[in-house]
Amino acid sequence: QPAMAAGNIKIAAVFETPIEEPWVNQIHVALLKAKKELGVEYTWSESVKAADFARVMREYAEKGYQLIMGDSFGTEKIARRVARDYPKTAFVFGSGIGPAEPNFGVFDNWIQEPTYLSGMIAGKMTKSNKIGVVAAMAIPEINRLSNAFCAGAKEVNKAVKCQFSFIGSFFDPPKAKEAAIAQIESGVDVIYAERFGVIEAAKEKNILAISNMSDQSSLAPDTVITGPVWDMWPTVKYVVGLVKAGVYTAQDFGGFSYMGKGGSYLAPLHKWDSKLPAAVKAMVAKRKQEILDGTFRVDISESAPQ
Amino acid sequence: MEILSQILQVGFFAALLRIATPLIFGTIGELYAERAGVLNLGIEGIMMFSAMAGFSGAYFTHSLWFGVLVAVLAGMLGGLLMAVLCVSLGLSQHVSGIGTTLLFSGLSFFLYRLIFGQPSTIPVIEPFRTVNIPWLAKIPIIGPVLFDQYALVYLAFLIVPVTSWILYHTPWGLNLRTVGENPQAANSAGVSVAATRYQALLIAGMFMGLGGAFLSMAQYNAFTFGVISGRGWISIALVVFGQWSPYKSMAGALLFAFIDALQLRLQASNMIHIPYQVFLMMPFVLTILAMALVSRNARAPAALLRPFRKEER
Amino acid sequence: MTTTAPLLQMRGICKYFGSVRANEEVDLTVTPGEIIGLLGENGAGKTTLMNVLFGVYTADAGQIDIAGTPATIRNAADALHLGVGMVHQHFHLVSHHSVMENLLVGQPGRWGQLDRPYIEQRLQEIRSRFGLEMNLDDQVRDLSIGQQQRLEIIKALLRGARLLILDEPTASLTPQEADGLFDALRAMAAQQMGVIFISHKLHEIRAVTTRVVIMRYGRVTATVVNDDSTTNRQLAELMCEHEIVAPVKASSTPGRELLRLVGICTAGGLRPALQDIDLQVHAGEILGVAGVSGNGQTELADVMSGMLTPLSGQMWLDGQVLRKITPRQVQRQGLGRIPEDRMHTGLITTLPLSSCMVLPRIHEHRFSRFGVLNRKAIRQFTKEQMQAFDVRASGPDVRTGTLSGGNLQKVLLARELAWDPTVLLAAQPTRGLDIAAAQFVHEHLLRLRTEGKAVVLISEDLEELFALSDRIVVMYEGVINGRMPIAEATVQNVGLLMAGITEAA
Amino acid sequence: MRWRLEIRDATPLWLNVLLPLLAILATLILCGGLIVLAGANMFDAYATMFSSALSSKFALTETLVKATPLIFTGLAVTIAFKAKFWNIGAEGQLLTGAMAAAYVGALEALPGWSLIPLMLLAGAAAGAATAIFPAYLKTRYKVDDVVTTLLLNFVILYAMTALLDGVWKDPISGYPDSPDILSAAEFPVFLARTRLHLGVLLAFIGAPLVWFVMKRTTLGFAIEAVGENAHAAAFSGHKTSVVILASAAVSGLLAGLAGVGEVGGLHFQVMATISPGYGYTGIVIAMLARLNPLGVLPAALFFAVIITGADSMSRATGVPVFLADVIQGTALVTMLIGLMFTRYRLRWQRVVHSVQEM
Ligand SMILES: Nc1ncnc2c1ncn2[C@@H]1O[C@H](COP(=O)(O)OP(=O)(O)OP(=O)(O)O)[C@@H](O)[C@H]1O
Ligand SMILES: Nc1ncnc2c1ncn2[C@@H]1O[C@H](COP(=O)(O)OP(=O)(O)OP(=O)(O)O)[C@@H](O)[C@H]1O
Ligand SMILES: [Mg+2]
Ligand SMILES: [Mg+2]
Repeated sequence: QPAMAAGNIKIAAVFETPIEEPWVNQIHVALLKAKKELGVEYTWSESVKAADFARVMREYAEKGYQLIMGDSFGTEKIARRVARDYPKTAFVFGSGIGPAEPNFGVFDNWIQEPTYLSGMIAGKMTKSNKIGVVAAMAIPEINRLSNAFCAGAKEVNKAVKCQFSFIGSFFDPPKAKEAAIAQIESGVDVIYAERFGVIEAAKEKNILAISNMSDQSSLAPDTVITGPVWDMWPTVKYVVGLVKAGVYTAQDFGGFSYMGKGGSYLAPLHKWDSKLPAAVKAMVAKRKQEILDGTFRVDISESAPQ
Repeated sequence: MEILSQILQVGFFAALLRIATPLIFGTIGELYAERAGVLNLGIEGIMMFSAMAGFSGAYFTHSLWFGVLVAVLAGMLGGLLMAVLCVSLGLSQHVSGIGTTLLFSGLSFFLYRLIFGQPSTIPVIEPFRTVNIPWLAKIPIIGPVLFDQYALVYLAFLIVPVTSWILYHTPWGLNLRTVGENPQAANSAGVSVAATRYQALLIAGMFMGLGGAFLSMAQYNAFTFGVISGRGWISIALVVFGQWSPYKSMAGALLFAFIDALQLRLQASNMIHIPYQVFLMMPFVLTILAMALVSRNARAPAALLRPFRKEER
Repeated sequence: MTTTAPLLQMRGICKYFGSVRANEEVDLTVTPGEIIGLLGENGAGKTTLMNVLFGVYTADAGQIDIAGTPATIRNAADALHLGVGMVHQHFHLVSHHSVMENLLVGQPGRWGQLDRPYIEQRLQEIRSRFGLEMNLDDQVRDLSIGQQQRLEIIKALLRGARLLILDEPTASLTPQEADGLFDALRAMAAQQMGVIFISHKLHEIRAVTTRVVIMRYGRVTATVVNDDSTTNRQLAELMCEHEIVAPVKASSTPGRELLRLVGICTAGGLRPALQDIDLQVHAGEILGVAGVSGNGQTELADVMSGMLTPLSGQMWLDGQVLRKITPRQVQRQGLGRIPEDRMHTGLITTLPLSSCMVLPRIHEHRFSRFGVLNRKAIRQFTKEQMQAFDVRASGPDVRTGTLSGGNLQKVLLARELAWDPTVLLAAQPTRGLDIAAAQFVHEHLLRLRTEGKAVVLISEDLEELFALSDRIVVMYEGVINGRMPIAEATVQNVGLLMAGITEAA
Repeated sequence: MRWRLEIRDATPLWLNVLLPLLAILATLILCGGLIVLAGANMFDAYATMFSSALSSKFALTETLVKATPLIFTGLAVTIAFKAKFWNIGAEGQLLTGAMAAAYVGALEALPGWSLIPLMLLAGAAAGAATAIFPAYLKTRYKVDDVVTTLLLNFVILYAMTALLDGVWKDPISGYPDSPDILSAAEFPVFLARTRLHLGVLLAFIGAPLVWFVMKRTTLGFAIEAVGENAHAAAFSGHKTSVVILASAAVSGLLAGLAGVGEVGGLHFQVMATISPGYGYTGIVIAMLARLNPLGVLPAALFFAVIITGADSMSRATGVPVFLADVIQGTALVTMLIGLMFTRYRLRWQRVVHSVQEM
């Protein structure tokens, strides 16, 4: 069991992508907040290639960082192996598999709830009954969101048809934009912008968009209605507390990303507060409450959307 | 049948032209370099660097065309480095190119971080709007395809005939081709091989810069890490595919764009359930196949890859 | 001193390549109407001097005056501007461009466009002044060597050259083509132009020049007025350190047949096609193959050495028919080969000498076992061959390309003769070699003949063919259109056959 | 033309040592400017860089581990380039090698002791096959090899992600990674608590071995002859297409081994991001080594130091990590220029003027 941290703890984050990557950015933002509000030391490495991932993690561990966090798209097992070698250090990584004793805790972007809610909005707002998702690639984290979005839409609008496109990389906005345009031209009129580039297409083609991960309304206030936001703050706050108290154990912190814990929510409507039909707003508010109350559960499907 | 209905859409052709545009810029740029005898493998890095520089220029001045100018200058800077390395110093073109790509892509990200820090929302600009050519754009079907595009798209399709004219009808173009075929011959005809190659690489850099600018300022409105995503490498392939001819290279770019635009639509239409990676690799596979078919008659500029040192034999 | 200002005055020219002193304090004067012959052994510095004059090289010291005024020549453009034109030892033409394009390179355009009418008009002038003609739309790669030569000269004249440099222009011309060239040169001289003419062929120097400048080891060692008072022998002695003795051809009677070609045909296309070639060569015999360059001799040599697969026909070596005609096969059957292009076909100039020496035989037990090289044996062998053939190079590890042309040819001879071939195919074996080196090659060919081997000698130098061959065949447009024993051969009848005129006609 | 490059008759030994050092110094100064621009202290930064790559057992072994795939791809490119087979595809060959190794390494049906040798074999064979294809297109159909090898990298990458995304997906994590190889297939490690694995050893044995093949065998002889002048080699009876195919095979084999090493020694699985461009860096390494297999070792080590060191340095000083790429690029450029002066010298050329004492 990791030892009690003396006073100020040191946190390091290792990210496989540049910090701009939407998921990574949410983790980063929360850690920055921890630095400011909890007074922890925080450093990070961005763009750490899979080939270097273990080395960088080890370096931090060797240097005595008490908590090492990070994403792990393809570095899941690498991270686990490193953690095994440094049992006194707390590791908390995004992961689809469970935690590993003694020190490897996991979290995940369980934001399918707000995604479902935004799907409901999309289902109501579409006129063509065709909605689309442009995503990076078909991995569980993304499938989960794509499926929840589509399920939300279908619940409120049986006639809705969903289209999915993958661009094959996490960063290629011009391609994402083209993929979105291709969908729009085939009739899609509300689109879920899993990646950068999609909102711009929606804006240009005058259709509606649902943002992802953070509040992106500022990119196109008239286009972006709302979208799921992932807030890592509850997770980070809790984990830091554990480490500080010296009571850290390997756990699944995924729950802290649920709406109930404030780990995810629907982005503010901004301009759309006045534009969204009251009926839709009411419907979403009702469903949101049911989720918070635990009377409604959003199904989780991680298979590739069809 | 359904595929046909996907293709026969105004939007499809418009997308085709848009996707082809950065490839045409890259390809024509590369063409100048290769016709002068220099393989510019620095293209990927140069396009990246100019995408970044152009975006930054536009971001701070709020002038898109100023941004384009910056991108062009940045591209020419890359061309200059290539020229110093493999023309003045006569170093291996493969390595000079890979070095240039390494250096310039590293520099793009590095400077981007220095300029913009690590913002939590990426900085964006108001990108180019399509230019609607009055009257012509109203023509059904071809109007919206051909006459409602970004200014840079028009430019891309303009430089193809212009390049062809320059190469085959102007003294400078002839000198350039001669330098690429037989530098000795050019030299003894009073043409400076080094100067011509410098000019070619600078022009190449200029077009690569336009390609980068198009990606970060028209097709997208920000500089992000995957903004080039191998489009430079593809341009190199397209030059060979097009047998070093401007029109054929453009045709190659259009074919590539055709496949890409088509795969995006096929994916979206959920018509066929094959892994999407198959669509993604289609352009590459077809390019290799097509090259296997045409290559027997293709002939690279004879002096390609050969440094020219005046007093050496 | 002449009263008119000399066209060219070079004074104290020095040019060094690292430690090689290619030109040392060279003076050279050309007055209008003069044709200067520049004579010297391989590596004497002739080409270097001309390259300095033409701006290809920058001299380390010295001064150049053109038409009486000091000139700064930094590059070819400067030289062209000053009225100096040069036809290089190796042509500087773009083979995949048209004649027109080759003429237009480096020319200013009109209205930003290529100026074709100007070229046409200038070509007209050149035709009427010097009798040189050219079809503008031909592709250079389709031209014969003679035509390419002409194109190079026209290129220089087109720029208004008043001083024309020709570096070994006749190395691969037929006598008729050479005569045509000389007429043009005389026409130029008559119009007060100056010509510098470099050649290793004394009879040409004698035929066309007014004055002969002799270079040795980078210096001008003598200047001789070319009139009846000088003899070839004198010139040769001025040029070389050792005496030149023409080899004697002993009498020999042909023995059994060693090489036989039957019905060889090749595909056409860019190269001339061979049609139905039949040949026999016997032990103790040298068969000469004559022909204007580009009439299939190169293809014949390529077929025999296995580089060009014939469409049909058979080849016998020493009584055995070859199943497949490949380089490996013909070597194995005892054919030695001196290729036409020693720099690009025979040797690999960037490799060490020792590698070139064993290139075809590396798999032999002597040089490698189980795929591992025996480097000691290779070097030892190379040293022995260098000694035997008097190859002048610092050692077996020297980069092959740094050897002079003559020495390169010796390396090839050494390599091919080391295996005691029964037949030697020698294509243009003395092209570009100076008298001494050519003599050396001739001696070896004749030695093979006396040893009872067979030699196929392909050459464009009729003098050489007449001196060495026992029989001559003439090639024209891919067919053998004449055969005769050497006793019946004359420059006249062979020349006619080379031009495609058969006796029957 | 005032300054001109003149070929040297011979290169003094001290130049061969001094010039690379000067090149490194120039790189550090040039990039130092960028470090200062990023608001860090240049000297601190460099101190961190070298100490974090060289100063501890951990750092040193990590640098060696990092050098390993670079040595393999560097050697791969060396052999191919010697034959003038412009193999830009070491990246793809590495990937197929890695895939083959990961596949074989996870086969439960095989006896444990046979796993590692079979992985090496399979990876080498896969790499070789991947390289032979474009070489065949080149020799048979004259298809430009730069382009085919380059494009094949993309094709292989997409094919690999398709596999990882589909049939080969790790059933446990659900990520597009392959399942782990069996523990019997994991490469032995030579030093406890480090990652100094079998592949590192193989790489360091590989370099002299390749040197031997290139310099002391008929295959190396033929490869060099064909590369320098294919026409002349053919004239002397060498089968040029066979030689090119052979060099491609050996080249691909080595690149494949790079992939095997990464799978067997480091990641124990394949993921789409397994290579951060080792195949491309291999080109740089090979050229820095001037296509000398022994030179590949110092070149790869130098790059490994820069990659690991610059990476740590940027983390320690807050300089953007992308500086590592910039340093690599700059180092390549300065090193090339430096090495050029081992063969050439710069000479001041007087333009011909009057000779006074005429
Ligand atoms: N570019 C060069 N680099 C190094 N050495 C050179 C170069 N050019 C010429 N040399 C050397 O200068 C000397 C003179 O060479 P040059 O070519 O002028 O002789 P040449 O008289 O033209 O001989 P040939 O009759 O064979 O044409 C030779 O020793 C040659 O090796
Ligand atoms: N690139 C070079 N670098 C250094 N020295 C050279 C080079 N080329 C030639 N040499 C030197 O030049 C000498 C003669 O070579 P060169 O090719 O000039 O002979 P050549 O007689 O002119 O032959 P050719 O008949 O081909 O004109 C060699 O012994 C060598 O020392
Ligand atoms: Mg010479
Ligand atoms: Mg000469």
